[in-house]
Amino acid sequence: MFKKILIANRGEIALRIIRACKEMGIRTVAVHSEEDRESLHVKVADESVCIGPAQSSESYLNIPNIISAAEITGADAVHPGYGFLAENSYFAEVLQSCNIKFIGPSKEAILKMGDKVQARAIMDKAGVPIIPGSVGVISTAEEAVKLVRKIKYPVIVKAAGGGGGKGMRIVQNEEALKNAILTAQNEAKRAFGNPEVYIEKYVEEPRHIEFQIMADARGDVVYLPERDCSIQRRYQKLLEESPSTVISDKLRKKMGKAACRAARAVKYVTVGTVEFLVDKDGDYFFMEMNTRIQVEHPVSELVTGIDLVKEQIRLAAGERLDVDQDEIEVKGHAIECRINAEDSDKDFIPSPGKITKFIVPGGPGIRVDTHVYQGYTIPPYYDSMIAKILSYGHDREEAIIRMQRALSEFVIEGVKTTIPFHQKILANQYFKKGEVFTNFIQKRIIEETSSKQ
Amino acid sequence: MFKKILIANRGEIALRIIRACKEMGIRTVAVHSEEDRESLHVKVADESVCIGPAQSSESYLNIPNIISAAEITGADAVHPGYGFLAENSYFAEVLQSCNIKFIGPSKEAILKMGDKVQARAIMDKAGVPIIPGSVGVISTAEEAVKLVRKIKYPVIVKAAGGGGGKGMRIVQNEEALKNAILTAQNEAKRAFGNPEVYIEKYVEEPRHIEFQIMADARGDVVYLPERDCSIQRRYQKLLEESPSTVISDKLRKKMGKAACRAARAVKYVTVGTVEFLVDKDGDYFFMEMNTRIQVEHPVSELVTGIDLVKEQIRLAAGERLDVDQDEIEVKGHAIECRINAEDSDKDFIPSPGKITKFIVPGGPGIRVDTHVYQGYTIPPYYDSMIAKILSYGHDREEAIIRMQRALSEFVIEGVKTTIPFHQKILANQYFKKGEVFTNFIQKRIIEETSSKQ
Amino acid sequence: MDPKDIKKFLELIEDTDIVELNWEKDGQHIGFRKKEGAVRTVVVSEPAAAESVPANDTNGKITAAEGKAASTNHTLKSIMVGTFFTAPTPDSPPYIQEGSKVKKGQKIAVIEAMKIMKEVVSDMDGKIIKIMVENGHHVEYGQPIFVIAPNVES
Amino acid sequence: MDPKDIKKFLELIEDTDIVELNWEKDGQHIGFRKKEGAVRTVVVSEPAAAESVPANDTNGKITAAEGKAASTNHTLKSIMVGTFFTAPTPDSPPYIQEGSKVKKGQKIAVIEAMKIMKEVVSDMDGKIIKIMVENGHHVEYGQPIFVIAPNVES
Repeated sequence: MFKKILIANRGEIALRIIRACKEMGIRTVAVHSEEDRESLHVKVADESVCIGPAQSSESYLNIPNIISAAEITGADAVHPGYGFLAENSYFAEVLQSCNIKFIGPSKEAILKMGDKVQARAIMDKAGVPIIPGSVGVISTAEEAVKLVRKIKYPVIVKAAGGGGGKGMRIVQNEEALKNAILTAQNEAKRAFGNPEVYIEKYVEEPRHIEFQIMADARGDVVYLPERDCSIQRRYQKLLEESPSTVISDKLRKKMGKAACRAARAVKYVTVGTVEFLVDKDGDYFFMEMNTRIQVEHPVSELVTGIDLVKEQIRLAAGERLDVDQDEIEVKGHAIECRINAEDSDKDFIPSPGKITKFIVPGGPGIRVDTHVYQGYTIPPYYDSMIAKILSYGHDREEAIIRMQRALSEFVIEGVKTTIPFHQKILANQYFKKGEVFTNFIQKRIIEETSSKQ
Repeated sequence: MFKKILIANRGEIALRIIRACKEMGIRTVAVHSEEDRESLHVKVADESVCIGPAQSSESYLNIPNIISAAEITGADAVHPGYGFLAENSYFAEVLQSCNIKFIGPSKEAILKMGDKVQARAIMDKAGVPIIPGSVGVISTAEEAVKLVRKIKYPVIVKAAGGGGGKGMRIVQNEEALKNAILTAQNEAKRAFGNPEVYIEKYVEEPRHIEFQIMADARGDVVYLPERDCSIQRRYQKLLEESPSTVISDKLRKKMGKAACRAARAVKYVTVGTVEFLVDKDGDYFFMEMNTRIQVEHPVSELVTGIDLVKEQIRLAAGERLDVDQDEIEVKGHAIECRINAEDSDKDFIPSPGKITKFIVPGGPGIRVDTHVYQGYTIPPYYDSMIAKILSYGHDREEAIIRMQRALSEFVIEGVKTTIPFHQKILANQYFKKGEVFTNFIQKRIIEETSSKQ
Repeated sequence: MDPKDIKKFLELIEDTDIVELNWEKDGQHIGFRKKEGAVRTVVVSEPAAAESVPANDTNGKITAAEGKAASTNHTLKSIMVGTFFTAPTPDSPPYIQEGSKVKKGQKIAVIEAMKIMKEVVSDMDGKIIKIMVENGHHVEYGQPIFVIAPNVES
Repeated sequence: MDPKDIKKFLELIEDTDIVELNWEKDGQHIGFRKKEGAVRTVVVSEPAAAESVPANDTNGKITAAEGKAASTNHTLKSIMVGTFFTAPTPDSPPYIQEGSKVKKGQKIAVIEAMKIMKEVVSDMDGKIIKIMVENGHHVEYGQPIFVIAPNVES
């Protein structure tokens, strides 16, 4: 097992990883920007190294300084968390050349899953359903027109190197297609340095269902019960839950096995997530694989009792899976609300600043993951997420009520947060019935609210 | 079900009860002393009524004001929490006469279990093992001498109306007995207004093992897996866990069934706890029954998934048990540390005052129940407990490590707390091995620490 | 009351769920009632030091006079929780009204708690300046119920 | 350094796990090293205003003089993370010593990171007043490594 892990991240995930390390008896090194000196991950780690100024590009993305920090502190592994360098294959490669273990899959697996066009082809070959569309990259409008005549409108044009909704265009008819290809290519080039785009059939009113997988170096792979992450705003997840209201035991098994095939196809090791779209008929399609721990991993921890970060570290250290597929079962229901320092009344503009009052909810069935505290100043340079509140209940209804109870207790003063917005979601009748699709926020919250005004 | 519950208590338990009510859709009324205006239970409740000045005798023990508060707010039930009026049969009686439901057992059950001598006799009759000793009250020294010649020294003289170690005297030989009887009678009279004492064989190096029971009005009773509360200082529990390291499945079943017999013998309804002493040979003896919810109830909640406060309210409202004995099983291990505002380096003197910094632990497997927050001033008038930290793990080792991790994260500035003392207990080798008896704190912590100095 | 002060108060209670506000300058009391909630009361028993300093303009003279009154007026607070009544039965006339002269020990109200009526008596000779609770409303412990101006011995 | 100040510092670090403390009055730096831990640095870059006010007793004069020096001395900070060396190889003589005169652009140290040696050059003409990191020790981003007194143009 590793003796000392450097955490190349900040915020709640850095704290989460430090917690896992402490419980495993592994020493920890926090790295931080000058701005983050007072951050909790710095205080809680055994050691800390300042790696640059506030801007991420000069600190949390500064590979030479992070690797130097690992070297001078004698860390034998680096945990990248999520975001920043978590899916950077070059970072994984440099660490490998320095004999420092990257806590994640191989650089090859990162590369293959990072290229969305290549990933589609690999999945198709592995028997994982993909959304009908182009086999590879689309270069010309003529090629596109020909293809879409077969798969029918609406279609979606996506960037091969993309993610997070950037470089995406929904196209309803042939007239718009040519222009969409050009715009998407330009946008993709600007955002990812790669102008390549591809085309997929646009799935209407889908659910975002993802499967957490764990894989060891021997090639054993297991899946955890699905997470439903359909509650999104502009492709950013806001609220996640497990299990989903629409996945039957049978479908869970089918999709879970497909997720395992996806992982095996790239010789995946450690933990990862295979994201699917599920349409109204219960058909599912591979969307992408996240080759890292995710923000929403705790919902799976609550319903399975598995500590995913500890498992991730164990698996990265070469240990074997210590759980069989048939030992993993869903028990109860869990929900996560991402609390962001944003003003949901003003188009979610970030609300950095000093937290003047902070009283976290507690009691039965509530878990809080946060790196902020009363007196902490949220810097304007990074992600606006300041806390994750998780509720657990015997069933979905209890989990919802507990979350409502917890949010009503949560006092945050000094900055605006998305707590009121989450309260709107939880009180929504469609949400309560489980009728959530990826357009839920737009259709059931934003449009309904504005139509009332 | 009740529409509105008045919580006749303060601190974390008031908050705990309000949380349960919120999740059940029941409105809540907080009562508070003038000192407690800024307390969290007041802020979180739907309504609040000031019932007196700081002193408990004039506020939290002021029955007329509490009942008036229930009347003017239209509460249909009163939850007494623990301490204060929780085991006051007169309070239960007055509420009954006002047609307000007391959330607890009948006044008769409270009375019977409150009189330790009577309780012993009832238990004996119900087939619950009691510690050898006097059948009733001991009035004269001669009577005592005669009895103890049969049961042998050492013995313990206890107050019939007592609890919490007051009015107790351990006696090693006949010379000391006479004096002990007189002293105990005087002390008992002063502390409880009742000079009656009785004698029990003194069990050496026992464990304090207790069984949580739940009972409905139909007479159905179930028990939950035991709690081991052997870690005590001057009869005050400090750390509790479930399950115990020494209770086998077989013994658990035997003792659990005895606890259910104890409850049935007084027609107990709602939740309660039967406390036993377990000696080195695994023999167990009834000690007393607590006819209320206890501080340490959350450890049982964590290992069984049962929300005891919700169940207590449901059962008080006349609903039936909705769980069978064979559905209740221990899963994993849970530990609770009571964090008190006391200076453990200075004989645990209370440390009231303003909390200038307060960062609670979080992450997987941690539950926090606290009514304090940064900026809150701990008043000198009440109990010194300011937080309960609970850890849950797959096994005892993980629960211990998680607790250590949580305590290392817990930042409380402005007042002294027992966190360092708990860290000593958790790091102790005897504790780690599970070798804990009720003299653990004295023998393994206090004496070992002082012998090193 | 200065219009500026009124404005300040209105600003203070905006965005809160306070539905009733009683403000008393002389005795320095602020009482407010929350929506659907229990009665909450903040008592500032000591008049601010600044107010007892005589000011030197026209407004100032009034302030000075008020300041003097403030230092002598007395607030009688409830020592129990219950329902406040100004008369012994619904049909009887009220014990006293604002402006009534009262003697120490004189019955001035009753509070009903647990079906029992407890009398409230004045704790000094003086004049009732203000009845701070409406007939039939609830009172909590420590809530100001009367403002009494004691008889000046001169 | 005033004995009182020393005492104050000792009190401050008592009950902490700080094992090494560097204090620099002129440049206003406080560097400390934690037990087994990374180097933690607090930089107070601006001298306190009070110190630039000339005092009127004997001690005061010294303080005033120091104050003047403080406002002109310059701190060179590390812009990378790595291991600090005062010489290019273990066998070579150090680039400079405390007291050495340096020119802008002159090599004064190297920092090793990822097996690569990066040179540290002076950013001004002047004199090395203080080398703040020991040879072979680690530096983090922003850590002060040299105090340089610039040449006074007069």
